[in-house]
Amino acid sequence: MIVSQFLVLSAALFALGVYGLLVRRNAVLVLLSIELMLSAVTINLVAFGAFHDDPLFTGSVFALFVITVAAAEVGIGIAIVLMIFRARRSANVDELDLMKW
Amino acid sequence: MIDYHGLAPEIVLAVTIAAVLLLDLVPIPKYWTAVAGLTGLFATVVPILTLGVLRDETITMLGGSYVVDDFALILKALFVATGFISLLLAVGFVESDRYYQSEFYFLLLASVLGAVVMASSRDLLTMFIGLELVTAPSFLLAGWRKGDARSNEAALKFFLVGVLSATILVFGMSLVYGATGEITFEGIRSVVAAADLGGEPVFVLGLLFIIVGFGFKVSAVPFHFWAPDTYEGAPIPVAAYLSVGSKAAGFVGLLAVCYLAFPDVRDIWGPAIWILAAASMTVGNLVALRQNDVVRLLGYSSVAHGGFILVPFAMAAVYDGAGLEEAFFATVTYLLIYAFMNLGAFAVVMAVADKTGESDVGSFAGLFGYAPGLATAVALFFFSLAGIPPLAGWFAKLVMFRAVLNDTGTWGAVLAAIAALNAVIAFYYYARVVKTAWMDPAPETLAVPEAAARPLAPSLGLAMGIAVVAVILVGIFPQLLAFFGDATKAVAFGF
Amino acid sequence: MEWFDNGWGLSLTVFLPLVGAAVVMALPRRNELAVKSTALVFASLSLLTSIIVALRFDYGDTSQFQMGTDLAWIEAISSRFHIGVDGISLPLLVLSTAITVLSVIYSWNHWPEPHNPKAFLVLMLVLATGMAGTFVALDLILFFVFFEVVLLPMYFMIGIWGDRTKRRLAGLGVEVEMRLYASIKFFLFTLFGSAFMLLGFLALFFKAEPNTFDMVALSELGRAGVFTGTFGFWVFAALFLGFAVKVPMWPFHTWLPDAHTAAPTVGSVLLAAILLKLGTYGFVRISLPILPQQAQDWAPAIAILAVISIIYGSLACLAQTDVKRLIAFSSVGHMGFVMLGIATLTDIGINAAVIGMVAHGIITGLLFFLAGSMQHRYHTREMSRLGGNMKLMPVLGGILGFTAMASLGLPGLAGFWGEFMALLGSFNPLDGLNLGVFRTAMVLGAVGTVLTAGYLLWMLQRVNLGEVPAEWASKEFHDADGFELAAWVPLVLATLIIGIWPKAVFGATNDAVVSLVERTFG
Amino acid sequence: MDFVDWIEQPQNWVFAAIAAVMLVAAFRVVTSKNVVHAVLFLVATLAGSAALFLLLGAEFVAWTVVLVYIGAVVVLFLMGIMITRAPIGADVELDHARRWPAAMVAFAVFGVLAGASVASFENLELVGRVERTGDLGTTLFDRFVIPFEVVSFLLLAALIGGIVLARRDVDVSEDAEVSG
Amino acid sequence: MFLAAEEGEKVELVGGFLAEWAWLIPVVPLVAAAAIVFFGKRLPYKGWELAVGALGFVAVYGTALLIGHAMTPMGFEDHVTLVDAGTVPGLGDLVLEWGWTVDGLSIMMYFLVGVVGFFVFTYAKGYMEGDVRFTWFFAAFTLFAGTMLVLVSAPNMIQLIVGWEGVGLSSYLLIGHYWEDMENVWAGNKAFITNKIADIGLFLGVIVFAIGAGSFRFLDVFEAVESGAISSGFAVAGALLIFLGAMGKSGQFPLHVWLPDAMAGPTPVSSLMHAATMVTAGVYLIARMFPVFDAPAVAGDIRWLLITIGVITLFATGLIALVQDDIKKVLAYSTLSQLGYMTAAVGAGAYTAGLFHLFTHAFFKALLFLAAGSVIHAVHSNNMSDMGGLRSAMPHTFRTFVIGSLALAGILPFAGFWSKDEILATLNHDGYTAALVVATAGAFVTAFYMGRAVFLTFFGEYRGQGQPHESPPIMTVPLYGLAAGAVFFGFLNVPGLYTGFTDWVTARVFVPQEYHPESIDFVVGGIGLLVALAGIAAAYVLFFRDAESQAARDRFSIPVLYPILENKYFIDDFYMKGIINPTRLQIAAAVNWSNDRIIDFAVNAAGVATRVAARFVYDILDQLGIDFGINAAGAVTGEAGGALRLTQTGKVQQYAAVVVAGAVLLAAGFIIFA
Repeated sequence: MIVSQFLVLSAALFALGVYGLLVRRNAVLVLLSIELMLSAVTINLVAFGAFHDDPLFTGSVFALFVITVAAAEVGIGIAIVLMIFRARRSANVDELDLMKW
Repeated sequence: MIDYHGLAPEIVLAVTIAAVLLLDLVPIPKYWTAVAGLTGLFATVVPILTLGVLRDETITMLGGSYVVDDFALILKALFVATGFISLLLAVGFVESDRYYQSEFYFLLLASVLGAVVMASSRDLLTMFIGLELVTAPSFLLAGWRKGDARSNEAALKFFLVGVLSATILVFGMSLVYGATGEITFEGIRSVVAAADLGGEPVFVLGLLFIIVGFGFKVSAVPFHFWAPDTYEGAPIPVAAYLSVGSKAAGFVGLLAVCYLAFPDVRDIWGPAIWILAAASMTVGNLVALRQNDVVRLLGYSSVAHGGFILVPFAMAAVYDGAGLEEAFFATVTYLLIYAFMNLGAFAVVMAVADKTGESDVGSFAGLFGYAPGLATAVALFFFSLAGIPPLAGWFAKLVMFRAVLNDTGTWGAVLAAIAALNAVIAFYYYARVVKTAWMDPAPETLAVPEAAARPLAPSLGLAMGIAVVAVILVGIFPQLLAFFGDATKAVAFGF
Repeated sequence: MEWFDNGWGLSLTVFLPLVGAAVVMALPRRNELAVKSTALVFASLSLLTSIIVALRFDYGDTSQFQMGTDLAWIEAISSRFHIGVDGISLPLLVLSTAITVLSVIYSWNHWPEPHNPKAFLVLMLVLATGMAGTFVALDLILFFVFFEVVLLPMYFMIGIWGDRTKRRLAGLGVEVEMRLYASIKFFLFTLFGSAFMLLGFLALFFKAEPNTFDMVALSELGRAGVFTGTFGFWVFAALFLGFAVKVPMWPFHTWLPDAHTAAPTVGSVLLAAILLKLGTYGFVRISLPILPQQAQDWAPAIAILAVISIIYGSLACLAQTDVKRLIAFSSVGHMGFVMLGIATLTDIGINAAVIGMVAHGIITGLLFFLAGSMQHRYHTREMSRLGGNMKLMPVLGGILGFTAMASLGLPGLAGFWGEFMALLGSFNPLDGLNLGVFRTAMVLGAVGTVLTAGYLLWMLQRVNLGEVPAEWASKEFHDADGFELAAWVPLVLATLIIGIWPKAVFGATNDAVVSLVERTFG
Repeated sequence: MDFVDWIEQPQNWVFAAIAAVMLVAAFRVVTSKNVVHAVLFLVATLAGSAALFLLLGAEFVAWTVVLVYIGAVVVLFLMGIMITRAPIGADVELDHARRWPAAMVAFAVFGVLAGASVASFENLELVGRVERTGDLGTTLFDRFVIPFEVVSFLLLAALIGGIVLARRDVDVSEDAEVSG
Repeated sequence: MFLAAEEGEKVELVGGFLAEWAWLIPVVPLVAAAAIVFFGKRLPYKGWELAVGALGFVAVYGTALLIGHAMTPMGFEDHVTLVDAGTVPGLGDLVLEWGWTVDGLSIMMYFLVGVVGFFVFTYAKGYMEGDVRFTWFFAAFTLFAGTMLVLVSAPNMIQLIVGWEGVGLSSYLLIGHYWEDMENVWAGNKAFITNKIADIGLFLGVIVFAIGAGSFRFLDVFEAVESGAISSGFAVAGALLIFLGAMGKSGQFPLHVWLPDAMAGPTPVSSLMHAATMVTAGVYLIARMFPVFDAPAVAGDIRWLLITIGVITLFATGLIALVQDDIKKVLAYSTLSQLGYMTAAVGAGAYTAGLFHLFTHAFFKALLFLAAGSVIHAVHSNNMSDMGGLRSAMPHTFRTFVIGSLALAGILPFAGFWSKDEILATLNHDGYTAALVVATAGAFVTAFYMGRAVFLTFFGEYRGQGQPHESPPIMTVPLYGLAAGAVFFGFLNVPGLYTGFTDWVTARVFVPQEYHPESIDFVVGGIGLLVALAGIAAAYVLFFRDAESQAARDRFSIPVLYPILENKYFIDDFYMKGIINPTRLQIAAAVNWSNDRIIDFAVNAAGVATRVAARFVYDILDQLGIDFGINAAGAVTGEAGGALRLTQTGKVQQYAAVVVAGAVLLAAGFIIFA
């Protein structure tokens, strides 16, 4: 195995996440895309951890933290989406443009 | 391995947070939770002071991941002070309606804790987690006015862009880790120096992604879009905190990473920051000219100030030694001064909004007539933001110019000229607010006697008072703050 | 009195008004008498200390900075609280404190609308600190701070109490109230200049070895030729921008007519009498000694601009219909003479500049007082509606006539020396400067004196003389009252005294200027 | 090492298979017309990543992904979808019309990231090893104890704040006035 | 016989008690003027007593000085620093100081100003009786005399300038005394501005000499010119510039235009202005600086100019006097004409002759004006067409006016004959034949217009309103006083007989090198006298014999010349329409326009442009740019139809797009360049 194969995969996931982030209208789907990007990060981290044969397992630890943070973010995100849905009966992010001027 | 004296500020703050949550369970008026929070923040200053006075040398923990030095302490103090004033601002807001109270204070304090942690972080992971702790509660705080569509929208925009930036940041961190095999700044720095990674694409990519990630936090153009929308929609105290505390946290991260981890590749990040600085100043100021909502105006103004704060970094590529120290000093000093004047500005906006029920520029009209003290405060803070002596802002601008002119080359001069022009442009929109407050007649729709009679919330008054004293005192004796900025130079020492 | 000479005297002069401002702020707004007398007391104390400074000043050694101190201020950027006066700054310092006192006296019963003496006086006192401070500062940063401090009060004075007429302006699609337009224009212009001036200061700081903001030390380095070449050019350009806007020199002058016209009376007086001097003083105190080589390179250009200012200002005066605007434009011309004197880089020229500054301060200040009082009575400044003022108000009219004569440079009155000696200096500028340019400037400047006489006589003709227009014939006018006279008579006397005995100013300035020129360009 | 060498290694077959699944699943996550399908495709992607972690020897991380992501986060997503009544089933309105610009941005991102990675790491070999969970735990609570504690605050904040925001409280939601 | 040294030598002359206290001469009137302003109204005679007292003092002091000087020549031509006004650094002794000069020239002027002034002031009491600003008039009038004395007493050029401009100021005040009428104000302005224009020359000339000599003192300047310290070129330039100044004050062509208009002031003002103060200042200045004008290095280059200007002035203005109806204007133009004589004289190097004419002219011109004032006082009109036949009604005035006229016309033995003769003789002697011819012709013109004035005023029938009557004694007595001077002062300098005047005025530290006639030039004098008589005769023929139809007769002569003269050669029109009005109206307006419309436009436009830029950045870049970019991209990819819709899509994803794109672009850029 070489490092690059993981990196290219992660790059692809990240890029797909970007795509989803940009095209999805539903807020939940946007969140999904972000999760994709974060999973790309974890792949990176674990792969690098293995590559460096780090005695502190930094890569893995970092990945764990990223996963945790991602979970927290999802929680927050869903809460915000719910709140918006209550007010607007819609969870489409592109309808949010009250503030622009 | 763990130095509890060194960790004392964080511990006190953590205890405070717990206390706030627990107090919520006790059947007493909710504002006691705020009092507890304020007391806790105040108490946090004690260990910071003792650390500042008693500590002989830099405390290093966890293999260099966590460090207590002058830089860390001063910024911790700044964060605590920012938190204190923001909390004071928030009391009035939270009390004004049936908002969740203790939760609000809890989140605010948690965010402050994140910033305090960031100040000491010396590795990528701790920095990332600290940053997340700063940011995540503020996503929630931005949406605190649940019934208000603008607040909701602010929260969602802030959240989405924030998470995206965090992702980019952590992706960059992963790449840097991959390229160096280290996450402590010390380690990264030695690897970078030894292996000459300046030409390694992955490393450069990681470095720039990290800068972009922090660029979002400091709302540097073009990563600034969220800021005005969020400030406008979020409750004003939250906007105040975001524009100061959260932004300062971003700068701390940027400073620490750039100076401690990547000093040897400053020819890469220096120019990048040059671009960000120039763009932020120009766009922020130009756009602010067009704003009618004062909070939004302050949002763009904070973008522009972010640019000004970045200016000293921009010349890092060509500096070494003294020049970098100057830049570091300038940035920290600017941050400290900016914190007070911007919080003050938000405080007066709140006060005016309390009186008139609105926050657009026009609502300031006639203020001089019915609330001359408040009008004076408006003038003090907005002109301080504009950098007019003898208000504190001038010194911030001065050290900024000073840092960038340390090198007499063309790029420095060009950036300085851009900054100078921007300082002039900025004056226009600040002056517009002051002009409205002082020179325009009160709008006919405003019931002047009632507005005049409406009292100022004591907490708001206290916050404003602190800021007024700071702005004037520091304006006349800048050494008061410059001393702190000076002390931080040591961080940049040695290259 | 040891303590007094060690900086306390000057510090008191500078900061007493600020203390006064704080005290006034603490007083209740309704108690106008307390407010007014407190302000007057502090302004007078400041004047008193400045007079004591002048009395204790050692006139045998005017080229040295005296009565000063050098204390730590902002160590972090090695800026120090370094103050002191020499023969050049002393007259200007006394002028500024005196004008402040007179302004307070004049204001006693002449409050511009909206009526708010407290705020007005607070601003005036803050302004006084800024003005006096600029003249004593010997540290570039300190200078900059004081230089800027004057902006805020003046901005508010113009903006709050200024002219409320609406006007459609070239380039702006909308009608704006003059006070708002003028105040922001004034501020932006000055800020624009001073932003670059600050960059210049910083560049000097870093070029100096060791790094310093100290004017004295920088002057020595400047003499030693440290600041030369392209660096010097750009620094001089930056400083030039800062000072030329303030002076103001053509073509940076357009803020002036608007600001002076729109400002309330006292604001115009302070603007004309003191604020403009900050720019010229900056040239003499900072640009010339620190950048001697660039000063010589730029001198012909400055002379040309100065002459353009003279001619242009005078011609513009001839086209005015508004008394205040006419006086305002006259400042452009008069300050042109001051700049011409400075541009010669000779001791004659610079002496002329200093006495020109003092004289212009006194005379134009007085003119604005008078214009303000007339507006107070007629509620118009349109000259076409005025006339026969001499008949309605002989005292006021008489003083106006006197002052106009002083302003047109009548020999024997204060205004003469600055003009004449500026011309004298430009006949023989510093060795190496282009004689043709300066002698042409001299001739054109002399032509300017004719135009000056022209517009002032024309102003007198339309305002003071002729039959009383029907509009006013049936109205009762009260001639100058006690407060007005108390404010004006000292200025009239000063005009006469300096006119007859210019040594009152030269006695202080001469040695200082000679040594400046000798050390810098000798 | 050329492609032939690479493909001869058995792990790489596994990798290729997992990667293919992941890419397809990830693509479907961002393109699926059905919201629920999108979430399920995310599950597939994440499962793939867990498998990759196993391949890399990071057992603990792998199981964490399974537990946290697939167990908790996905449920959260599904709940969110239910509550917000996101249109389940085919829905053309789910995406913006500006797919192509977004795709271009995504391609650029991919190009830069992948290009940089390949340029830097070319074909450096990975050392396969197994991370013992015990060792991992030790460093986690020793070296990384501060971030660990901090992250607990983060989770607490997300929890409390999330509840506050997501809660339905009639009184407050009526209040739409602009107050400062 | 009093000369202490030969001509051209420098002499050490001493002062004495009188000279040492002579600073009182300028100071007393100035103090009196100030006192009149502040206390005049409370005094029994409303300040007049102070004024006339001050002038009386000057007259007495001047006479005493003159007598003393006649006995022992005084040469106090030195700085006695009264008030050290400060130094002008860098040029050696370039000191600003006030002092006074007591030498022949200045003593003559003190005497002149004092005596003539005393008579005029006395007269003015009667003339101004009942004027609204009686006190103010005397304040300004005293200031007028005082500033003239400052000028005369000046030992340095700065003090000279002070006095010079002071005279200008006082004349402005006095000419515009009746400022309710705009005509008068204009006249005052005109006088001031014209003089100010000339002052450019004076200022610059002073600058040239002061810089050259390193001193403002006349003596140092003379020294420097003599020693060549001031190069010949500079000296010539300086002299020309000074002469330009003198031309203004002394009303030399073409700067003479202000003087006739200055008649707008009360008659006593005209009288004093034309006799002793103001207009004589120019001639006095040239005389004071005679050592410069006459220096070998200078004289050759500028004499022709002075003579030419003088001659043109004397003839051209004399011709205008022919056609004036206003009696004061006749006298005003005659003054110009006589000033031309003086200028030509000093220009030709006839220092004494020029001054002598100044001296005698002062008496008879003052007399003429006062007498004319007396007439005007009686008939309430300035116009001779409203007069006539006043001989019997105003006998004193008639007698004295005729004396003055004869003196002015240069009829033997009145003063004017002797002084004019000296000028003609000098021109003749020095070979300025053309000038001599014109000057002689000028004598004819002079006699002609004075004859005309006398005949039209005092002979024939009265054509005015009301019943004219003689003026009160306070006005007529001064007339006789001045008439005495007009009769007798010619004998102060009769070549070959008694040349006291020459001795007085040449008693200076720098003794002027000049020619003055040893004896009467009978040929020139005779011709001059004949020509003058012819002029009177012509006037008699034209205006006396048929006085009734003179109005028609006024249009007697040459059709082309008459309108030209009546319009004063169109010079005034040219100044007004060609210079003043364009400057005042078009040019000033253009400058103002450029200020408001160009510079201010630029300034405002810069402001607006900033805001437009802001709008652009905000609306386009900040708010729409992303959409725009995406729309453009959309259009490119064939989705133009959706483009409009796109602008309404959610902003937050645009933000995200920018974040990502920014990050990637930044990264890519640096990777490529790093």
